[in-house]
Amino acid sequence: MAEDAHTHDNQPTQESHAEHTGHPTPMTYFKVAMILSIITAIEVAIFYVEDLGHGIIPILVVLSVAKFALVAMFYMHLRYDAKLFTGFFVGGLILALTIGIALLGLFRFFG
Amino acid sequence: MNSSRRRSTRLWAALLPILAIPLLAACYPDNPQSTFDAVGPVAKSQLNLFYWIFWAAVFVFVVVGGILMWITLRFRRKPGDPDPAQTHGNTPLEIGWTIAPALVLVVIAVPTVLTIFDNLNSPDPDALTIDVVGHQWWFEFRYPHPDGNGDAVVTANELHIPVGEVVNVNLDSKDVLHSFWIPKLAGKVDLVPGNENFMWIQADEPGEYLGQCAEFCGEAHALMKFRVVAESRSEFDAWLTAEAAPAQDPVDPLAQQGKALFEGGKAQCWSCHTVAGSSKSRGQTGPDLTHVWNRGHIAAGVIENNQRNLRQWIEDPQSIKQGTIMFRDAKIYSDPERKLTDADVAALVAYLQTLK
Amino acid sequence: MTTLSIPVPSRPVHPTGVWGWITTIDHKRIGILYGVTAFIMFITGGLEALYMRAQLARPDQELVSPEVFNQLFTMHATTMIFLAIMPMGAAFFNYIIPLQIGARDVAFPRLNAFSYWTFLGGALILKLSWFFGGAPNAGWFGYAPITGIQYNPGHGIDFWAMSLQVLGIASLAAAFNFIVTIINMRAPGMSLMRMPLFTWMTLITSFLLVLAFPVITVALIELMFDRFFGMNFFVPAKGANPLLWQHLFWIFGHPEVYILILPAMGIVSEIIPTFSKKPLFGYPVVVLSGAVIGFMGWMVWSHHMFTVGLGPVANSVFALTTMAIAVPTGVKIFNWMGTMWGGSISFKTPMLFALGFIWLFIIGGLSGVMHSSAASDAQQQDTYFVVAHIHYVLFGGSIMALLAGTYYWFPKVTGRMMNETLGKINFWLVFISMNITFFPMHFIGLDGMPRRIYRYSSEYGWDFWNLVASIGAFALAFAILVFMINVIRSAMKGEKASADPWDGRTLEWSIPSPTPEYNFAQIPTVRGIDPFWAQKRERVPVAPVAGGSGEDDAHSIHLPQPSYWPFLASIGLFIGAYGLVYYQSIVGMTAGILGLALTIVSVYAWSFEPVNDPEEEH
Amino acid sequence: MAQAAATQHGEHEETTTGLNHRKLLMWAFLGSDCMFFGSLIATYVVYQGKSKVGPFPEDVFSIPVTSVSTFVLLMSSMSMVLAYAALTRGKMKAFRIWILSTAIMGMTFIGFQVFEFRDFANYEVHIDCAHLDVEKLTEFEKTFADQCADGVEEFEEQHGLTPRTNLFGTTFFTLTGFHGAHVTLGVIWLLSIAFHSFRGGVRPETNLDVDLAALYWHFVDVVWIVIFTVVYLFGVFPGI
Repeated sequence: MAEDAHTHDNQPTQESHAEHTGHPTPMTYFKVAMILSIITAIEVAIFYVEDLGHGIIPILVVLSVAKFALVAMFYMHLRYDAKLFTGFFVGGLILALTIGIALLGLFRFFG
Repeated sequence: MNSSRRRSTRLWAALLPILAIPLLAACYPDNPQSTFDAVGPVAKSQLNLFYWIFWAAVFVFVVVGGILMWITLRFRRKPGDPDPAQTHGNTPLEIGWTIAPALVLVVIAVPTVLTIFDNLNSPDPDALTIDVVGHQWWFEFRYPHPDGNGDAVVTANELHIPVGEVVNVNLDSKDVLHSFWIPKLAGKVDLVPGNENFMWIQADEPGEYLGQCAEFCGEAHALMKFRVVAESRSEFDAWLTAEAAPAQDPVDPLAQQGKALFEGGKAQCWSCHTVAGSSKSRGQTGPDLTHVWNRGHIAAGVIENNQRNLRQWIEDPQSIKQGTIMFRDAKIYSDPERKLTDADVAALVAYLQTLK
Repeated sequence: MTTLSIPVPSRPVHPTGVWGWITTIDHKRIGILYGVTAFIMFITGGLEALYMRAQLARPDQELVSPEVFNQLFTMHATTMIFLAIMPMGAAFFNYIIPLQIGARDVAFPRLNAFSYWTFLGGALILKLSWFFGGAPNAGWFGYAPITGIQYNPGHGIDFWAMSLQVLGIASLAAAFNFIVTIINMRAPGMSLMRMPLFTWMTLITSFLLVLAFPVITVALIELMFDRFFGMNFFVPAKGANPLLWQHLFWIFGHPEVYILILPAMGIVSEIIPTFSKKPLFGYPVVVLSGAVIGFMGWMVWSHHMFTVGLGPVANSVFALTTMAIAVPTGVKIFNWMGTMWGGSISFKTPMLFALGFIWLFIIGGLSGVMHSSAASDAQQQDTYFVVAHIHYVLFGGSIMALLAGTYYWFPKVTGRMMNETLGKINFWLVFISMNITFFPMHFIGLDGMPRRIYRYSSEYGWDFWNLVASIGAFALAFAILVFMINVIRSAMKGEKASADPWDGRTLEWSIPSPTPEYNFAQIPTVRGIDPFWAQKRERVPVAPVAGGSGEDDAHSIHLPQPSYWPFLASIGLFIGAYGLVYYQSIVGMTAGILGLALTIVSVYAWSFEPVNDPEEEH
Repeated sequence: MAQAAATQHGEHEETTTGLNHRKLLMWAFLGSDCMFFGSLIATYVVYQGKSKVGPFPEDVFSIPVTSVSTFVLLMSSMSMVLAYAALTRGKMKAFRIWILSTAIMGMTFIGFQVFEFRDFANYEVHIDCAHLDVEKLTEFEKTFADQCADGVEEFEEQHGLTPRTNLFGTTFFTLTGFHGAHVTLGVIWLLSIAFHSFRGGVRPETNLDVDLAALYWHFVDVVWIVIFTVVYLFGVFPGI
């Protein structure tokens, strides 16, 4: 492994691997961006519908989770990349979420 | 000391005599804060639960430790031993020793949960309810006025309760965290500023029970003590009536001089202490002194309440309780011009002795 | 090579002496630095403990003022947890993990050096507080609101918080490094389920670190913002709930105690098979139980808060989850016993310490189960009973295992054996005096003695057992002195060690003692658990693999080269954090800014520095 | 440290899992950062509605403004991913355009945040006594309504929201401030990559450097998705 060999021998293995598994095209990214914008618009619109009251909360949660998942799956390539990456990220995410909900419960319902 | 302990001791005595004796003999139920001498229902339920878990733990220790000891003796290497068989595991065995501890845990989990729910709700929500407020480093106790007029009867560091009755206790703190603990009556509950907590206590026998702050609360944490005096209902009622009365103006000239000093600009005791009946002494940061001479101890239960100790406490509180807020805040200790003379101290003590 | 032309001092080339240590990025040297530093910190924490035990030996003594006593117990706990046990674990991670997985270094050697120097900086920030501005005095748990500026106007808490932040950076960097190293740098054939147990426990510990430290980081940020900028996170008068601190602290703090004990369990899981000449009994179950312990560590944090008034439902839930942790812990103990069963047990010093670990950990575990019962714990919470429990698991557990590990791997590190006679004396002294010190604390706890009180009066009846505990503490100090003598004496003139003095089972015993700089002349291929044992007994050849340079000649192995930047980045963090404690003064603020600037510049330069300098000839 | 490592291909390119060391580290870091933001968000949520004095979220929030900045950040994620896609295909010019536009959108977002912070700090209660409709006032404004009794037509009072004002200010500024700090770091990172690319330092073969920056950037974006919903949209429902 010569020191100066790095310019050609390192990265692409993984990327070419990704290409084979149907790497998304810029068009995919653009479509995702459109969906994200539409969801955000819906969120803001729902926000101004006063009749929903607290019913707004589950709707907004679902919409935000959808946005979150779209960015993570497409822009962060989790859909195409190694499962281990998803494991690292989702592991932290689920733990943070669980603990957040547990804290909310402890403060609101038992506190 | 109580029947259930004797019962469980008899039960296990045949099985585990060797371990039981030294372990339990090392704890002294006679000690003033021993958890082994439970005198109230809460402490008793906690003690029974403790014994139950303790014997389960002793059982586990004897079994596991016995096997471990046997293994280490039996399988010692002897010269010329060949390599042992390279066994990698035994699934039924492993499943077995996963389930076994789980079963032991069920045995302690059920009474644990039952006791948690038993102890949390007061058996008598309408009974006497006392507010306990933690301060650095003393306890304030507030009783409902015997006349039912809404004013609280305020005292400090000496909690009187009627014997054999449920007493509900609301717990709050003025500054940092504290914890309210009378080992012989009940396990501790913390005093958390802004989060009112609740517990209930009951003393089954008359007497004086020692308590102590159990949550670290700063410099004088070690000396934040209090006493619970459990007395008959009539004694308690008489005590509460006396506490509810305002202080009498002193007649003795020295005490009158002391009162003037107490409420004057030099000593400024009034700015922190309340003496009910006095128009000036309405301070809230220090203990209420309306009936201070009736209390058995001063300085949050650290020293006996007598003339000599009172004198020392006023002259040099640091020598009794390092870190006390009175020493930090009162100008008589920091401003040389306002330092009290011996005569001043004598007058103040004389005044405090009239507050009964 | 690099397109950026910042004026970089020429990188260190084959530095020797002190510079060699400062610029080193060799995992073995970093491991030694961690170990030595942590042991020095252990001594300072021990002296703090001795001072407290002297004060408590008799009732109503006045050897120390209450204020100093509060600083002593705060510093003792913070030191032992963050500056002694955790970095001792890191010392073993650093030295042993690459050897056990058949690697030549860790994944990020310079990040590794950065971790060590940052740890040292954090340690100095904490320890120097004794001399500059007063040590922290609110306990290692620092419960709000006593840490607030209103109740604690001095700089002690600032030093404590800053130090923990810096130590957090060090721990996170190290944990990321070990996660990547263990996942990505295993020798060919070493699947996850063929990894040695110590490597497994290190991996789980690293995940716990990575997930737990951000929580304490946030809690400390909130505390510092309260103190520095007058924010309201923990100010009850503004509606804040002081329990938030306790929750955040223990969400971190409970995984943290597993961070302290899992490496210990890993060490014991290496030693017991070696000295029983048997493979670990039920390897997959032991791995799984470690993972379950790590996972369940997140579900029990409120058992530290049984008396704060969470209500019966929360208390019951946390009591049950806590009890459940006893199952995987018990499983580990049974599997160790299963390993010894039918074995050929040799009672060399490492094995004695490992057995001592099991005995003491059983006691600590059982008293832990007692605490899990929320109702009866109301009597034990914040008493000496808890002090006894944590010392049985942290001293009887972690420290015993770390001592075992030191005796076990010492020949690999130094090439010399530790003295066996002194070792046995050392073990019995530690074991006996440890029990004399900590067992009586169970009694005085149940007799109603609260923790963290600087004095007690005779009427409470705690005199006798306190005196016994104090005598035990001084005996324990003597036992540690014997250990030090043994280490120094053995390092200088101990018997020369062979490559495989214990008839070991894992890869680190397949290479010479002391470890050569490149670790493995040939990267081995692994065909099962205990690969070295298999190689020795079954004559399975360890096929050389085209790893690393692909050449068999050790002299042509290219190792990562020393660097100044990790050291400078850490120095910057140290100066910056120290300065920020005094942010209100011009000097402090300037130091803070300059320090952080030095860190940023160093990291930037570091990122443009190649691992191997092309100019360098080998 | 990022593009840095372009040169730092290290000796273990053949890793056990086939995954790159640095990318593995980045994902472990993002998992860890989830806990960081999780703790900050949890703090915000448990204190929601617990402030003793105003102003409260419904007084200061302007959903239309924040929606715009949210949109900008979402779009920056798109341009980031397009930059990366361009790089892997060797389209250097497109790459530079997209990465610069990402950085610019990031700066725009920060600009919005600075504007918002200043706006909150200068918040004034404005009561139009002449057309007073108590029902439409926020809880905080209602506490001023009785000042109309003196026959004043309208009045304004400065009640700026700062981190010291109340729990809302403390938790809001800390949470969004740390998010803003993450964005700022990301912008600096992207600009260094852009700068580096103009000097020929970024090539399709070293796209990992850009990949890592992109992962970080998208993460900052998803954190904002959560903050926008939990802090802003739920902000008007105290006591959730």
